[in-house]
Amino acid sequence: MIDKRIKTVAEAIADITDGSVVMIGGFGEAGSPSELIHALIDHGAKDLTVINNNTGNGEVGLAALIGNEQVSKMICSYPRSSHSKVFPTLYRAGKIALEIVPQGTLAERIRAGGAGIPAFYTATTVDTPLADGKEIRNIDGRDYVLEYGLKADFALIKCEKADRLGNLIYNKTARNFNPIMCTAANTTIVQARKIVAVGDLDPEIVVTPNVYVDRVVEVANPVIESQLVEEGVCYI
Amino acid sequence: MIDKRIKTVAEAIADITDGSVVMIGGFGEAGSPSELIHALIDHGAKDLTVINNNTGNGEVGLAALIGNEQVSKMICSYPRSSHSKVFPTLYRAGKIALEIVPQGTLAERIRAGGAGIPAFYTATTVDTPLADGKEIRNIDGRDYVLEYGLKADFALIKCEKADRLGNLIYNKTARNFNPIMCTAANTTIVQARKIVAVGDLDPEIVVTPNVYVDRVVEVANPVIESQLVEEGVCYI
Amino acid sequence: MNTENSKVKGWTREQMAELAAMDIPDGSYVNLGIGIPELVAKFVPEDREFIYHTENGLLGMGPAPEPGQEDSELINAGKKAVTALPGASFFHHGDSFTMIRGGHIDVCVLGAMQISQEGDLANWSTGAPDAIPAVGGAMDLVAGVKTIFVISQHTTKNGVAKLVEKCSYPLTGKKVVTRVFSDLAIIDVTPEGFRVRRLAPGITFEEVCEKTDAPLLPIKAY
Amino acid sequence: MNTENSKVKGWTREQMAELAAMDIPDGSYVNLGIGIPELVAKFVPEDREFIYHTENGLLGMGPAPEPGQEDSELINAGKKAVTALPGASFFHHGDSFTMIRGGHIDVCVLGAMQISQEGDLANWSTGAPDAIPAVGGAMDLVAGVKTIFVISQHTTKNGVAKLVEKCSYPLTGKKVVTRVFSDLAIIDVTPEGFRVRRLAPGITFEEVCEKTDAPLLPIKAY
Repeated sequence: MIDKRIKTVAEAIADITDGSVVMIGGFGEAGSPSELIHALIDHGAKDLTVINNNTGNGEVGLAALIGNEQVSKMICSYPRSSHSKVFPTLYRAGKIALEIVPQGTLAERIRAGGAGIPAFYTATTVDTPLADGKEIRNIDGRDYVLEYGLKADFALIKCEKADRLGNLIYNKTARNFNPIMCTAANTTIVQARKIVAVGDLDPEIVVTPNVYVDRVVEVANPVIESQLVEEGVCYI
Repeated sequence: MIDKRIKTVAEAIADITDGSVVMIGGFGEAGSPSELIHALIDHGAKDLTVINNNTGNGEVGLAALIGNEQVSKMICSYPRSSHSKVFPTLYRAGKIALEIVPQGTLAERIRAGGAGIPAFYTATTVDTPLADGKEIRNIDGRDYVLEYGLKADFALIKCEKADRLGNLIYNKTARNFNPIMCTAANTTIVQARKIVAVGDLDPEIVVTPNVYVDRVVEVANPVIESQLVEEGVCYI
Repeated sequence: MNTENSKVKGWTREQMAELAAMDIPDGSYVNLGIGIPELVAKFVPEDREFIYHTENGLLGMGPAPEPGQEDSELINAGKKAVTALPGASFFHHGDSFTMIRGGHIDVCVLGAMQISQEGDLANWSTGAPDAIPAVGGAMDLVAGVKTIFVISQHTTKNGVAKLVEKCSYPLTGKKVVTRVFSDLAIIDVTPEGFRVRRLAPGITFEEVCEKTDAPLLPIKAY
Repeated sequence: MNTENSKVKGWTREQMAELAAMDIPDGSYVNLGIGIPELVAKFVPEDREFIYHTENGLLGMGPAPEPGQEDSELINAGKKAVTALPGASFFHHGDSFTMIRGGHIDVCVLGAMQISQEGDLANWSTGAPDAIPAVGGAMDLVAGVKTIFVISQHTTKNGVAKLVEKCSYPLTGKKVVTRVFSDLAIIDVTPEGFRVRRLAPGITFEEVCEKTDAPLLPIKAY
């Protein structure tokens, strides 16, 4: 019987090694797999390349992972942290590298990585400094820049409901980068608010088909990052 | 008030002109917008380029449109018709052109056309005759072929439920090419089995968001192509 | 809107937003940038319906919820709590930027640091050596959306012109802006350069010229 | 399966399918080509679970429905009526080929016109001038799926070898096939060329060599 359920977040992320490339779902706090990230802080893997739209909030979740100096490179579209000096401080000290990618190009590069598309052309960044050094091609009279697909060793994902096969559905705008990141990682690790029986998810409404998912762990009452930040919680 | 509802299939397709590029949803008979196609036969626009995975069945639907000599070029992956000599006869007589595209590349070219991606690389067709004359690029040690996005003037789509704004959901494997074709046409024309009130479709399960849809017409009891073929029905 | 009161000079943020809203056609799909552009949603003319897109995966975005009704998993691109209207849909980031990059969004209203007379926009970085670059979705929006409006104070807090011959800051996109709604005037980007379309109450053409670092064409007589 | 009856010679279509099924690891995501490959689904070993993908947008495909229960909107890539098992999901063609092209499907079992000793596959066209080309999803599958098995009669109806040094028909993909299940033998594609892995009952190595148009290595002794 195929059963992708794992008992604890610690077990779920145990094989992430130093130097891994890790995609982390979420847009701001929405859809951020905070418990998996905190488990990764406890675990301590270093020299990670992290792909996320932002750099976290306060001193919890992704911001705490960065603050704990486990991340050597961020690939993101908007690294300014809200209520946090974690990333700016490390960046200005030269302790973390940054690859800035426009949000839509970041999404498409992840989608391409998952879809077996090694590279594609887009008009985004043409005539801007972010296209410097990149191949430009004129197609039908318009200039486009060549961008490459992104893949990862691991993806850390948050969803609303999962089943033991790994089918997932999400909640509102907490969907964001999660479904595409599921497709682009060698090992996709999911925290679900609820694990339901196989057959409970209507095949018409599954957002992430189970082929993309390797591990599912139930986190029934995930923290809400903004509340932790307000309370001044610091995970590290 | 935004209201994309149209009363009849004839009105819905009335502005398709000679020479138009038309994407037609469906994989075999599943998801094929037969009533819109039959309206297009009644309407008579000629010299069409049609994009569909196949070339229709029997002498109804797409096969009838081809049989009526309204199509000058087919772009498809598998043009062999079931129970029909319509396409082969015209093709061998030199009366219809054929661009053969692997099914996955066809899907991705349509998706790219809708997503503002003018071109992308894929390993599909490398080292085969279908890559002849195409640009090959080696990326990270593997050869890939350059393929271009596909767009259309019109898309003819079949769905299960729609609302007046143009949100769509589909039925089982009748989904197939329909959602991506909705994104890739200047004018997307949809036949829905049922038009429901705005708000009746859960935002979490909408497959085609309304931004992609221009016109919706209710066809409550669509024909089942295979039954027509069995009954020997000929639309032209 | 009464902008003709003789005592006032210029437009408020709300008035700039309302003027932009009045120039958006009925039935448009609209994406609003962070800041003043967000106010546009408050001023939809009564006989029109717009559908709002936010790039983090929601079409059919509604206004902010009542206090206490916020949902941390229902936010906009500015990461503020929003609502979903009847007829809304949720989707992932790949699909969201299919809408933007694919040319399916009709109008985007953005803020600006500089706008050139050719319509170049700079709104993501001053290019200062210690600045941490942060671009978000702005470059995708200007590359993909059909019509780009800018709402912005006419000058910086220090009185430096934002409408310029050539942007000195790094570009967000080239030849993308079609109309600017400032506190002093509505200005079109035309093949001949900036042209005033309408002056704010109490503002003269000469005043606008003075605060603009590029040639300015007067209101066209029709 | 009893294949050791001394009176029988070779394997039936069902036996070829069963042998292929036995070589698919537990938990695999599997895509089955049209024809004999479809039979594989009937022979999943009792202690294993496979999840079937069909490229027209269904993961978790089940067996054909009872007669009278067919749904013209629930079909497989061969356009035959199928069912959806608990845990299934429907998706569009773009997403379906993300699974295939992106390397997410573990095993694909296909038919063949020719297989070369280097693993090249030809299964879509004879290249005859009057043939109407029709490729379907075969090229995407061989380019994207991790392991490609072939099930095929060892020769054509006219006795012409299908296992060859070099394919004369247009290729579907180069160096893609790893194992062939024919009615005469199971044959691996190795860096040294074709190697017999197992002979069908009543079949000798010499017989298989005779019906193969490429050098054949004998079963490896371990």
